[in-house]
Amino acid sequence: MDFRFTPQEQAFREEIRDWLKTNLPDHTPGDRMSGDSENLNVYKMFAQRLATKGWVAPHWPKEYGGLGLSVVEQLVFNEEMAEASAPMGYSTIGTGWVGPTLIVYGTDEQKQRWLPQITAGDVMWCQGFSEPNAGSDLASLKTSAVRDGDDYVINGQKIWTSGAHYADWMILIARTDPEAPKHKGISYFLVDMKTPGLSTTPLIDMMDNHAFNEVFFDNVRVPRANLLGEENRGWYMAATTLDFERSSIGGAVGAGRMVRELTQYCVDTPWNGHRLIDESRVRSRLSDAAIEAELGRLLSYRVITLQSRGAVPNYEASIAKLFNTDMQLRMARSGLEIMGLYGQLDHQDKYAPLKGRFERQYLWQTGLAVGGGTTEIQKNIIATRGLGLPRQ
Amino acid sequence: MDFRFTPQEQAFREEIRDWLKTNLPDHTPGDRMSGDSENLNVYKMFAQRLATKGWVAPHWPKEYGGLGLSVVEQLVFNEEMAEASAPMGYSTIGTGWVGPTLIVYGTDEQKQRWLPQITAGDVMWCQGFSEPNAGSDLASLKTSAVRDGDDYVINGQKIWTSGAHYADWMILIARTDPEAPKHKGISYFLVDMKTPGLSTTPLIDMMDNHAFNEVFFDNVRVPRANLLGEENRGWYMAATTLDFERSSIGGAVGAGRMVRELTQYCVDTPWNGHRLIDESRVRSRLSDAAIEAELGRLLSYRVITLQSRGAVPNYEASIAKLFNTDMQLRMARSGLEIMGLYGQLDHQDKYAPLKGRFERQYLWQTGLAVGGGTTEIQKNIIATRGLGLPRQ
Amino acid sequence: MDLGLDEQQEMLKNFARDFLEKECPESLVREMEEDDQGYSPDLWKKMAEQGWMGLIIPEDQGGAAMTLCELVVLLEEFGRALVPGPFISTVVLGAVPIMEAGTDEQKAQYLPKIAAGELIMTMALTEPSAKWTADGVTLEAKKDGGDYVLNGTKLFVPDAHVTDHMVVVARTGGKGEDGITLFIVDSKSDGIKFEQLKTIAADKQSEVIFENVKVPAANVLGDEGKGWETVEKVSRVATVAACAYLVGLSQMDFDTTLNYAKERVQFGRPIGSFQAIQHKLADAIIDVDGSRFITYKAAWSLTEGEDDTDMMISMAKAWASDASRRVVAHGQQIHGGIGFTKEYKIQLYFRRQKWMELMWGDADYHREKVAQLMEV
Amino acid sequence: MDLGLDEQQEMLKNFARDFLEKECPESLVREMEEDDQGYSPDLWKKMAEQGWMGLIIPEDQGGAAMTLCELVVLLEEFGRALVPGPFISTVVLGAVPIMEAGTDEQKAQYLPKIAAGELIMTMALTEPSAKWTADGVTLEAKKDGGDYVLNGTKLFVPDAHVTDHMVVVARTGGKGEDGITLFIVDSKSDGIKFEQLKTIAADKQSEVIFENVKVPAANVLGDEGKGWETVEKVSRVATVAACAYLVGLSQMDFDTTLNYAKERVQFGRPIGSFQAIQHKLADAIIDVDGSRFITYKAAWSLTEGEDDTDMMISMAKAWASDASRRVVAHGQQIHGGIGFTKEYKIQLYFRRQKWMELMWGDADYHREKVAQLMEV
Repeated sequence: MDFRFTPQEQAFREEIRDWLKTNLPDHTPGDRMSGDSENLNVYKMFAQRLATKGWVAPHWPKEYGGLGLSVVEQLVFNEEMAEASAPMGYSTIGTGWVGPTLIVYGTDEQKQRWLPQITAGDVMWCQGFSEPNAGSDLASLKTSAVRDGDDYVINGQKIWTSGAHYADWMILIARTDPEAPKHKGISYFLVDMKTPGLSTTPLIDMMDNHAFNEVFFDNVRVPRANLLGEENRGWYMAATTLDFERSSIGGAVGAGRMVRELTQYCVDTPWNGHRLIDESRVRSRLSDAAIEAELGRLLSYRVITLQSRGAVPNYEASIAKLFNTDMQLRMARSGLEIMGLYGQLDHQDKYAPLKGRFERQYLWQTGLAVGGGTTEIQKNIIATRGLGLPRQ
Repeated sequence: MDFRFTPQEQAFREEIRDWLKTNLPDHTPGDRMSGDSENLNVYKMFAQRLATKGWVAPHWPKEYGGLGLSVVEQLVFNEEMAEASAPMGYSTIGTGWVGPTLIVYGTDEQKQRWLPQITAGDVMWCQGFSEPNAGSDLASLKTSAVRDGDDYVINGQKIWTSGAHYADWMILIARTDPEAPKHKGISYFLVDMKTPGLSTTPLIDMMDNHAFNEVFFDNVRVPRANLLGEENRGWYMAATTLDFERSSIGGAVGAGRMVRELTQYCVDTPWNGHRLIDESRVRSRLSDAAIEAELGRLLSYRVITLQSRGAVPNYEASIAKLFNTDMQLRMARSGLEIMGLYGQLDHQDKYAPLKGRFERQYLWQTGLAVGGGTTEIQKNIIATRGLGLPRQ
Repeated sequence: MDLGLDEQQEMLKNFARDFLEKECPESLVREMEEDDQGYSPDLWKKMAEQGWMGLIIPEDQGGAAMTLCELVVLLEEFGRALVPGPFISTVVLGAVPIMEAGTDEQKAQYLPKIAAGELIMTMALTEPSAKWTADGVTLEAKKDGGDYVLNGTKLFVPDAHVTDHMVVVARTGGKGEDGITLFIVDSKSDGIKFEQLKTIAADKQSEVIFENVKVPAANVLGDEGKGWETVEKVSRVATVAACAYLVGLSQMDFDTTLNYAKERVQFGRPIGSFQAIQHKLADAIIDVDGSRFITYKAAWSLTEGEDDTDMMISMAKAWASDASRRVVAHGQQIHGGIGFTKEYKIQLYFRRQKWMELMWGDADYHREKVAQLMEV
Repeated sequence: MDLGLDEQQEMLKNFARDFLEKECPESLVREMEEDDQGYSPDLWKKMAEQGWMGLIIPEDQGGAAMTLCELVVLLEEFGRALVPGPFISTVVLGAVPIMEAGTDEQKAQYLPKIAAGELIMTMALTEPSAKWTADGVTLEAKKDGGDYVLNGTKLFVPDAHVTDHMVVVARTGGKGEDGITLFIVDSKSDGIKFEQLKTIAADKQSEVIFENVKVPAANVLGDEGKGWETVEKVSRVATVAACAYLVGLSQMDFDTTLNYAKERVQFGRPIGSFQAIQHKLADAIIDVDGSRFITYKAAWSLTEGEDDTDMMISMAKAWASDASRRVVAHGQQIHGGIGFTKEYKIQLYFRRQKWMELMWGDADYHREKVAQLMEV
């Protein structure tokens, strides 16, 4: 029971803060993770600045371009980036998914080929996992990869591919053995987005953003050298423990910041002869939001504690993820309720409170983050894997 | 869209109110349905007073001792009894379950034998359905009834039998064909509680009440004349649409009364230099409670509407029941929250607000009414039977 | 006692559903989101031909003299079809104050044209303070000879930019409910500036700035200084109208989601066979049904002049505001990714809900009103 | 940064769990519900032998000089075992004010005896106004020669009837936080009347009536008129203690329910295989875990004197109060009928939760405190 960071960790925190003072881009996009294309250059520029410090993937081992940070140092790093709302959209899939998986399953050649590009902030990756009929039931995917000489020939379709319209590379899972049980016939590929036959179609979301895409594969040839690990073992690689804590901690820290902003708004806004914050309905919502943000942070810290102690987090990570996701939705909803008529204003409206961040969050969270069965799936994992309850 | 009662219905309402002014027992027990034994004489006396008006089961056809009331008249009757908190515990199983089932499935002889006793307020019935391993999964019951000459011989155990310790008769479902699929080997009996071999053991609940019992059958001989309908068709008779609206409407009306009492308490109780009701946290809880009580009433009225129009309520009845049950629990919880430290006081404590009715309701509702899977089962019914969603 | 529709209402409902399915398809809803005017004059004309604009206007003014109960039935269908345009603004916010407080001349001047679909109106009530109560009205109206001069800003005024006239709620003196006067203002008057707001629902609300706007004294609606009573009457009808729209919207969101749950297969079975999804849908149908019947009760009480009218209206809006938000949130959640795409229709309901949740007071506002009425 | 227990805490936890499983079985908990005293002197003695009464008392006063963090670990086990009796009353409400405000003589007089398990104490704070704030204190203490005379009524005083002494929070003048004085009062003094309250939890709270109770001036604890500061210090520790008890209680209710869900078969399968039950349990474990870590944070902040101490304490109590109620409600619901019977243990947790939910402020109270602190 010790919530204090060591002097070294504190010093690292200060170093990051100082560095961010001069290196954070002037124009910080609102959605730090969404990777919308208009801010692509900002994302890339910042990623390359991070690279000069070894901070693109500082938790990776030094030999792969990281700094080999401890999990707590990584936490400190992630917290400060989230606190500053630093744009991390350029590298999340590369550093969170591609790298860790390559480090475990890649050949030396593959590691040499792809890892340095990531830590240099030079390439953008996207993730070709979901398909129209394989969402929460991902293993039922149908995109096929058929061996043909030294290549695999890919045919099929992916969906919800974030950033596919500007990514350089994709991690792709596709079916190499249609006869095998569904989890056992899947392989894992690294695909150059410029390969002939690969095309993308935008999926415009209800916020009029173009963040997602459909990606079509029409006889796309991927060299065998781009197969990761063994053929038909792709499912297990895809399910590898990933850089989960980043998003969860980011959520809690971001939520904490949103509570502070909302509180300030309620202090500053006159209402009925007093201040908005003097309304009891506002006070209890702010208070709940602050408590939940703190809880979200602590549930993430618990995961870090386990990792620090060398244990492998099990359902604890699902709890943190679930709580933080739900919490952000509740917070957005509370924020809009507090704002009353102003809460409905789009972020582009001049009167939108707090630049419409709560409105954006409301659409984003209700629309997507809890969608796709995330909440259900996380609860299933907690119940069956964590609590040992029997599957149906 | 007409929420007005006809002049005749209004007149009937007035008649009931007037009658209750002089005929309601002085000592009205708090739990009007629970049938706790200490108030048994009050229940019985009141049932017999009702009998003089034909009001024990006024919705039954005249030929069976009722008044043949329309569903709306029955609603009016139930509302007034609930509003007055009249003790109806003596006759609920007889009028709500036994009678309607006998009327549909009974022989003339059976009807003659049992129905008049019920409408006279002379006998108390209990219901032997649940078993230790057959709760929400009632059809898996194991109590056996084996034909032996002109009798059936019953062996086994029932549980949660409300009022078994003073009831005169029991409706019992037992397995007559152990080889048949589980719904198809069950028969329906009417059992004299004084039959040799039948014994009851109290189940004391957490409120220190003795309302429930275990009932044991050790070679209990039930004459064949006491079999209702055909052998092995008992499941379908047990599942007959029953006098559902009574409990649901009672709940809504009772909830409305509780809101009024709670509001009065909040008006009368000084708090922090003003009144308890001036607290915003109190106001929003009271308001929600009042809204939910009204909703509960309307969802019950919708069922009545369907019945009046000659339609058979389907999931609409489950909705009313589910909503009213949940609503009563939320209301009890809100009440305790409003009362603060006083909310924890037992109804026997001299300082208990509103005679501890909210405290009792809190224990009762959390403990039982939503227990036994009621909520889950109702939601399953709504989803599958009502909304046509596929079973798992 | 009967909570269902009567024969006439049933016919109106069926007719309106068929009509709107044909005349107001999803494509029109989407087009109008992008359209600056936000409504289709063609559809407007056709609706007028059905007599809908005059539904609650007296027969001698060219209307059908039906009650709010019928309007609720119709608006439920509007919510279902997400009909865009200034219908509620015109028929409720424009016509009702004239019916309630207008002189015979004013009635004759405006109501038949409204009924005929020839006038578009709204009421300009709320200001930057975003309050629904009388003390929120600060727009100043000063007498100047035979005219009044209006100065101030109205905000969140629905459909203002396409109106011919606005009923402007202004302050001629006093405090609170006292000293409020209504004016029928020509929307093209000098000194009026409109700026459309950008909202979640892509509905058409505006900021309306009044700078020395001259209004003839003949355009005062009702007694000077006594306008708030009329606003309250309008507010009652408008609140029920908002509830009815939410009922239809919720029902359609629910129906769409239910179908999706039956059709979408994951893990080899329809997702609607999972208990977690089933229970969400069970919760949602309770929310929808509850919203409907409390709205009917409110409409009926107001029509009949029952004592519990204000209570029922506030109960209805408090419940429907929260319940519809739960319904559309479940809708999004069950749809998953597809629900987030612009192309698929469910998001239209999700976004549109926020608008009506707020109009004429959100759940907090009406909960407090319920509490006030309970004390009495 | 490490949210787990250190080695010493782990040992304390394991030892306490083993000890309490043996020495405080369910049968004792039930017996004490019916018992007028409400605690077992035998168990009391054994606990004292473990040094638990002196856990946070300084070594020179016969204690173990551990911190609140260790007390939290121990109280979590108390909550798990539902240990009946005046432990928190004595160790927190009795000892802490003396540690904080006592003279050397007072410390020497009471603390070693408390540590040795020879004294039972409590604090008499709340009155019929049921308020936790200073303005709720109206019990009057008037100087009379070398004594003070106390008149007034305290309500909801935990364990009062079995105490040797009570720390009585009285008003010697002033208003609000000013003019409050603490007295160490012999519980057998003339003029004190106890009446036990009947509560959901069957814990032992009392009404304590003071009628001209004489207390020597030497028994004033801390400075006259400045007692509230000490009450606040006690309140911080007591609030964290209540949270810790709720954490253990919630965890045990959850564990019991989880086992039941695995074992109870309906429809041919364990009920824990139904998604609706699974998701309830998933929600519940989040509530339990969340309560634990925010309680640890509060205990640690208070121990370390961090700036965020008051915020963390109120966050912990607001969360744990609500979360534990959700946990035990799920527990009852999943158990169904069996959970309602007196014989089965789960109801003990359900009823006991209500007590600690309320002690030292319920969720509403602490939410408001959080809001106050957020404004700063």
